[in-house]
Amino acid sequence: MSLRFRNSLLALGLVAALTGCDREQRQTRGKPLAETVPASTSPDTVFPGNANVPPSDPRAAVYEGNATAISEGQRLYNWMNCSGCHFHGGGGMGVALIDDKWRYGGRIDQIAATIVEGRPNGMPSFRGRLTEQQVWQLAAYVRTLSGQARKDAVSARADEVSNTPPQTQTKREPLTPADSAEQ
Amino acid sequence: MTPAERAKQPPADVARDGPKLTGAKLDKRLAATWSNPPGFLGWLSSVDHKDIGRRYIVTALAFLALAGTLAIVMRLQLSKPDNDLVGAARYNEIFTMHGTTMMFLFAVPVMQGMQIYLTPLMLGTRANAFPRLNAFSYWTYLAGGCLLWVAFLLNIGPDIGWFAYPPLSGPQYGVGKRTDIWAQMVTFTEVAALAAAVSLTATILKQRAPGMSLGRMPIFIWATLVTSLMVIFSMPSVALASGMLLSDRLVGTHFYNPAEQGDALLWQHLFWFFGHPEVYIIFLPATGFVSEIVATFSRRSIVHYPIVVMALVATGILAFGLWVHHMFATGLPRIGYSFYTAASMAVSIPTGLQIFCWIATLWEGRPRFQVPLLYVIGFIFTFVIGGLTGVIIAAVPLDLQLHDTYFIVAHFHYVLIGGAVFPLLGAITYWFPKATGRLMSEALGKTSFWMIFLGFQLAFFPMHIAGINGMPRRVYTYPAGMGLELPNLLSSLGSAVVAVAVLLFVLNLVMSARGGRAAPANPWGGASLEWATSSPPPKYNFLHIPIVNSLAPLWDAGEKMAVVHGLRIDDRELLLTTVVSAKADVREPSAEPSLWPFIATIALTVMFVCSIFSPWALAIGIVPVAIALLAWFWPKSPEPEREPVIS
Amino acid sequence: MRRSTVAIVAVIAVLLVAALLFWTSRQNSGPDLSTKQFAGPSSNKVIPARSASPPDDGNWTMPGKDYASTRFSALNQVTPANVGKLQVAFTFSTGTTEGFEAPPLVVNNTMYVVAPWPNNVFALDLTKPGAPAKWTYEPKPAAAAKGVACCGPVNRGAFYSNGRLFMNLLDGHTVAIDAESGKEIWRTKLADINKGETMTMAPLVAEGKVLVGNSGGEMGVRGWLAALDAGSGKLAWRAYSTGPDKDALIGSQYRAPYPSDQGKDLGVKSWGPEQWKIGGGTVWGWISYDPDLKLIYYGTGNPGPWNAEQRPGDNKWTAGLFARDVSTGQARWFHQGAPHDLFDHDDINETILVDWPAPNGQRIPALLRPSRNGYLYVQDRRNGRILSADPYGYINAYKGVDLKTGRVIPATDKEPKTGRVVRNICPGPPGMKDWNPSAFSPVTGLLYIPHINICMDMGAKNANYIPGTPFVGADVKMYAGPGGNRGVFTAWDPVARRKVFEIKEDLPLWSPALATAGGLVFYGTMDGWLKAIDGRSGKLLWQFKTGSGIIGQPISYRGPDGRQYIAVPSGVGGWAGAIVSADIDERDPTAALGFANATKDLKKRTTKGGTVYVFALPQ
Amino acid sequence: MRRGGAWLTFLLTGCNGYQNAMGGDGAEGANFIQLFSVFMVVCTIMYVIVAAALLFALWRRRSAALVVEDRKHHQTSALVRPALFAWTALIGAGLVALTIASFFTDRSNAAEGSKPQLILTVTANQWWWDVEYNLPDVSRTVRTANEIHLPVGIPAEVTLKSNDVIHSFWIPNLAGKQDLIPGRQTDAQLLPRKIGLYRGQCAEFCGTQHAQMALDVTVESKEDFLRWYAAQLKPAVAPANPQQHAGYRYFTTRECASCHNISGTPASGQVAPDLTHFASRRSLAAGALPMNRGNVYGWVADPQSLKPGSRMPTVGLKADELHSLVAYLETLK
Repeated sequence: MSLRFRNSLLALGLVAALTGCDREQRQTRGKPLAETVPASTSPDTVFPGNANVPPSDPRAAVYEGNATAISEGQRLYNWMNCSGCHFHGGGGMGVALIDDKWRYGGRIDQIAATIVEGRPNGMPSFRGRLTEQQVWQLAAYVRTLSGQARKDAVSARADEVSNTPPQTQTKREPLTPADSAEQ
Repeated sequence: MTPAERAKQPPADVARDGPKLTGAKLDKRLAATWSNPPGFLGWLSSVDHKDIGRRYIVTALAFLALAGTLAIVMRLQLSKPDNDLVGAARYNEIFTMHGTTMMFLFAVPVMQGMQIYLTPLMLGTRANAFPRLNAFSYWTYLAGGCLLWVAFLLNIGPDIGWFAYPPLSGPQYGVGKRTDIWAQMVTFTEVAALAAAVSLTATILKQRAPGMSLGRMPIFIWATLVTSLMVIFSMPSVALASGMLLSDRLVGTHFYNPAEQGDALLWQHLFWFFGHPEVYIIFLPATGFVSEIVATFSRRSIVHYPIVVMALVATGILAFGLWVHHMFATGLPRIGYSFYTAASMAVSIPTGLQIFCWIATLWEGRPRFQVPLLYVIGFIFTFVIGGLTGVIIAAVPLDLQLHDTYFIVAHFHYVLIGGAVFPLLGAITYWFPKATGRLMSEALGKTSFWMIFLGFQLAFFPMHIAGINGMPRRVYTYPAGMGLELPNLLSSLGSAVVAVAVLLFVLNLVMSARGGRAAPANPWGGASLEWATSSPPPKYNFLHIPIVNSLAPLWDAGEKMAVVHGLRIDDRELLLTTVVSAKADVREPSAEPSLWPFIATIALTVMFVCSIFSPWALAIGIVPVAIALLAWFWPKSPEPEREPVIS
Repeated sequence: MRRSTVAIVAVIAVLLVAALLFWTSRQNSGPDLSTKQFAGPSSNKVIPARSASPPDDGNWTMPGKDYASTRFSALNQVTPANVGKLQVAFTFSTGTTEGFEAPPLVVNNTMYVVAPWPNNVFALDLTKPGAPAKWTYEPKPAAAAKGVACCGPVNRGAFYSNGRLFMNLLDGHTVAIDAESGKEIWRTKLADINKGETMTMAPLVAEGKVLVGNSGGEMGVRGWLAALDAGSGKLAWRAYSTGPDKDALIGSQYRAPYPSDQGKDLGVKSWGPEQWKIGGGTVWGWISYDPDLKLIYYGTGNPGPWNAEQRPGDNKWTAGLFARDVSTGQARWFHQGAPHDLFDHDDINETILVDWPAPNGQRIPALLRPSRNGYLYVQDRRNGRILSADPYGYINAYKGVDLKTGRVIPATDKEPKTGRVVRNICPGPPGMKDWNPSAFSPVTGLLYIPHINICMDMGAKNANYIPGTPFVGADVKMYAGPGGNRGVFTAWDPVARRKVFEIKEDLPLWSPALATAGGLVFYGTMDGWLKAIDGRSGKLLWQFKTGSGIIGQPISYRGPDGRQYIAVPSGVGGWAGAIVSADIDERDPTAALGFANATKDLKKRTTKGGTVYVFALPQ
Repeated sequence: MRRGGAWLTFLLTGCNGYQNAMGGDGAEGANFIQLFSVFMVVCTIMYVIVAAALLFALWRRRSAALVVEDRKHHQTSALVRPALFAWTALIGAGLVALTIASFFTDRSNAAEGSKPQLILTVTANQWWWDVEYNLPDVSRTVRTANEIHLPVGIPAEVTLKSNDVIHSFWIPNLAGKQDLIPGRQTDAQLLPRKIGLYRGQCAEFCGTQHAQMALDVTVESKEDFLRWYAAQLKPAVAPANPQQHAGYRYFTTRECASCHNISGTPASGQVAPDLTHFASRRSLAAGALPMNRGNVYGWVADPQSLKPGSRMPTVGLKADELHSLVAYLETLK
């Protein structure tokens, strides 16, 4: 085993270790970020003028693909009656969340913004009804419904009547409109 | 004529041992045949039961040290009320790791390690059956243990308790991959334990020295046979359960989902159908140690050998009828509980008989207080308390109060430390000279014994009271003012004493292994066959296969033991005997060292670990496993070169 | 010109002349057909309540056709013999693609089309070719209301009375529009979408009162029926479906036929503390009116949440049928179809007022009530007593109706439990029949019930209450019941208490039925076929594939040219069609309250639409 | 035997705690003490016999030399066989006696619950207890959380359910434990014999905050119980001053109402403890903290530092919101 090979193995192990820690990091109080300011990412992807694209929210990285956040989001999805309109992602009163259509953007910060602000065709605003952390947790969970989150951080099913194919097996739907994947 | 020769005239053109080929000349030839290939790869490919047994024991002791460290952390956390040394989540991981490591990675493997090391020596054979399977067993166990601990160190260790009840361990509440790692670790250890058990069972039934009929088998071998059979019958249950749990978690099946007509209690039934026998899988080998040590240090055979054997067998059978007493609080039908109460109480009869026989043996013999016997005495004093509290919690009305409290914690530590670890420490001291050729320090040994014994009582007796005072298990903290401060403080102090004592024991091990007094072949004057060969035993165990005529061959036959001639020396060959009366039956080649078991384990590990993340890993990962197995089982090249017979 | 062509033209000409003569003779034969012509008083046939079903004037002024809710047109030009020749006269697109449930109304040569959200109304001038719009009314209801409409932003129609159109807007307003000009006369806000209330039902106007109720039984709202003054839009009275007697307008006139509906403040006492405040019982279905007794009959919706373990008790006055005095709103009687409803078996279905032939030759004022729980109740409409209750489809959730207590007997093994799934409950939450009403034809004496054959797996779970969000607490998966067909069209003989024929439809039947004096019955299917069948045999005589699935009421009217027209709205949606209209992903079987599982194939069989098709025989 | 039991109790516990299996303040708890005492006596006797025999055996022929007694190592003295029989008979008799004692105690425990006069439903959640008193008149149902009140001497039956994972319902002073299993319904019988304040705790590991999932139990006279019940039936009191009113407004329109219920207000959340009479309870956060102003402040302001992992989020209240919210919560007697 050459030294370089061993070093790269070590590095790989270290990366694995870090991702492991990161993925299942438990945050009970949320990061001391500016949590009092509601997420307000614009769903727009056209920025006229000098194309001053706003920077992406730093909180996104904290919640995206985090197993604990997703699990809490899964609970809140039922508790906050998201499942009453969107069901297990198929939709009903609300739009489907397991498909590849995102009217207001499918990034975690866009979803968080949708939850906080509400949307004109019936999505109620949960501003003041949920804490910032809960909103992000919900958004992290909603991402899993269309297979956007890491498979090793999601839960295959909840202890309820069987519904969608397990999220551990959900294929990742492309984010459309395609530009919402960028930024 | 020896029985072997009577059984079958050997072909005359192969090199064999015999009266004329003996001593150093034979030793050289046999050593060449039975030794490992050189180098690191040779080390990896070893199929020698002594290597594997030693690796098992050392690894298991390492896990004991790790899990013991966690125990100290827990005791520190609980030493005072409302402590905040470790948080709730971390504490849950710690006690899960402690229980899981102790049960799956220490207790069962260390017993199997002792069995793997000792069985062929006590039977008078050169290797165990299926030596490559044995090697595979160890590597698989090691892989499972590493998986669990690497995960813990990466902060993705399990946090669901060692019995992992769903739905807490299910896909919804068992967050992330923590539970999957736990469940897959169970699969690893199940595979390892089953492989070892199969090998041990076959060794015992077919490879005993000629003349060692079932009625002349050392008690420890009986205990090994019973526990191996128990492993074979109980482990599939938990492998099935954990497989179903993994499938619930990975592909969303509904085995444990009550909302889809699954049942959370299904897990408990399956788990305890394994879990309760597992306690005896740990405990029965320990009684085997005790019987051997008692006989040697009383300098007489065990009193009422048949009764001890029957007790072992009876315990092994009864152990499968008790599992519901772990589930008295689940609201199953009350009348059914009475059956399990009766069965749980009945299991104390065979144990009581064993204790009687040990005391009677001491009574009838001339006990000599050396460290192994001290551990046996400590064992009886401690274990009987655990057994009696076991009778208490077998009663439904009492169990409903005491279940899942610190009373239970006290009970099973009395049973498992008092009943299994004390004999194990005695057994390590007892067989240490055989394995290393050096004696352990008696003074250090006695000091550590007394510290462990007294420290243990201090650590665990107050837990009974904590439990009655209303302290549930698995709590990371408790409020002040409930009468829990003193018991917990005492327990924490006691655990510190035990920790120091265990360090002393390990120090003794290390120092003695380096510079202990050299040990003769039979330092304690034991009667069983392992003391007939040198200390440490040669690679091939015995120069000639001994012939056994009594229960205590070394005492009865002394120096003049009859031996078998005629086994090949240029190739690994064993003498198989008949199952009941151990008449020489056939010669059987024994497998050469091979890297393939190790490679098969690597392939299996890749498959198992990947299957935590994707079900496809099972379909794809099975291919390398199959290739490794094919290579492993590939028939040997034709007969090696013939050479003239020396006879 | 070849000889054969000449012959064909001649035959057609002769036929046309004959038809014209026949038609003019009908035109001149005095007053139109009334029910009297179909059955005399001494017959043992069931006939529509006379005062509630006046002679047909060729208009269609209210969704139920008449106060008796017969959905029967006495026009008889189209007959089994000639229905095969029906062809499209004109079509009209509303420009919306939500579920199109509202029947067009035809009054005095104007057709009024009410679209689903945004609830635009179009007045079409039938006297001109192609029926151009006279006016368009745009009420502009709040878009947010769509988010609290459980089963699509539908509207079940307007009501024409006295030169005005009355209708509800999804966002909780009732409006009156001038039928001539399309000007809004008044607009009254009754419901609050922030509490989850919407309004989808068609009003009923009687005695100068506009009767409207709220929707939102899945949102934890408190149901009510309100009466507005038709002239001013002022609230005259409001009768809640839960709560104390004074809220429910239960007073001295109240005489319940069965003991379990008798008692003080049952709307409070049959609930856990405060649960009645969010207990459902919305009024979103159909109202019938008896001008003789001056009573209205309407059903209340399901109690909330669906998870029945969260609301112990009988949950009065949900899932039952009220008879009320139209002018004061005072309750006369109440009968609960599903006490402590377990399966969302609202009782909002139509009631058809009939005169029932009693054995002694007398006629009992009765009502036919094809209930959601699968039983067809025949009740004395004076006091609510049940004359008979028969299942009109496969039921295993109930064991029958106890005629002594009036209560349906639940099957204990089908009772949903929190955290467990109960399989194969029939009928499912939409019941044996949902809102889409049946038609009663005095010609055949049969009741034509378009209904469904859907069972379900149900897993109850704890529902959380957040105002304006769903309050359901159940995971449901629906699927076809025994036989595999999801829809059934049943012709029921109410006197013989038996099925005369049934037509198995593959897709759930979500369109109301229309019966005509020609002996025909019309209904639509969710894949877009408008079907005409022989009212006696059920034989399919004619069908036409419209642009989208049909879930709306077909009507029949007489055009300005004197011909009989058939009009049907085509536009899939509603609960059953949400999978198409709301773009539901069929991979989630629980989507749309579990209906998605039962209509997985619908996306392949139809698309969204919003068109009125009008048919007539060739001129 | 009773006196022996009491003595053992004292020996083991020293004092009579409010969460103690030796409390014996309920019928089943008293049965436990009795049966436990029987078992302790029998077990102590057995232990003394074993220990004495072992010590004597060791002392009798101790030796330091390492000599196998030639040809004698298989022989056994004549005394051993009868002793074996006697020992087996003793164990057998002891076990039969204990089994029978256990069986009859179990019967007696079962018989106590046969005629309950009070029916409660306790639903376990991570990590709190939802308590509901079920009367035939459903409109008089009382819902509370993390506390139960029981009238002394009146048998109560507790229906046990779980909303998430397996928990165990254990009030040691009154009775043994019973698991709460999702998808199943179990029950426990309580017959309190002594007026007093007790504590119950979850006894099956149920996740992060298993340790802080307790239940305050008040056993009181029938009159006190009825008084308490009547008070619980009332909706919450209306806010009296502007500060309380501000708290009320915050509670009913913001995050709190998404989960919590306060009867008589628009807050009707169903997934967290019912707070209608919050301030009348002895503790908060499922027994994690005693009820006092400081703890209410701490809990409302930052629950995650007091009970990490709890489902109660740290909302990030501003100071005036916190003051008014606590002021309002304190009125909920």
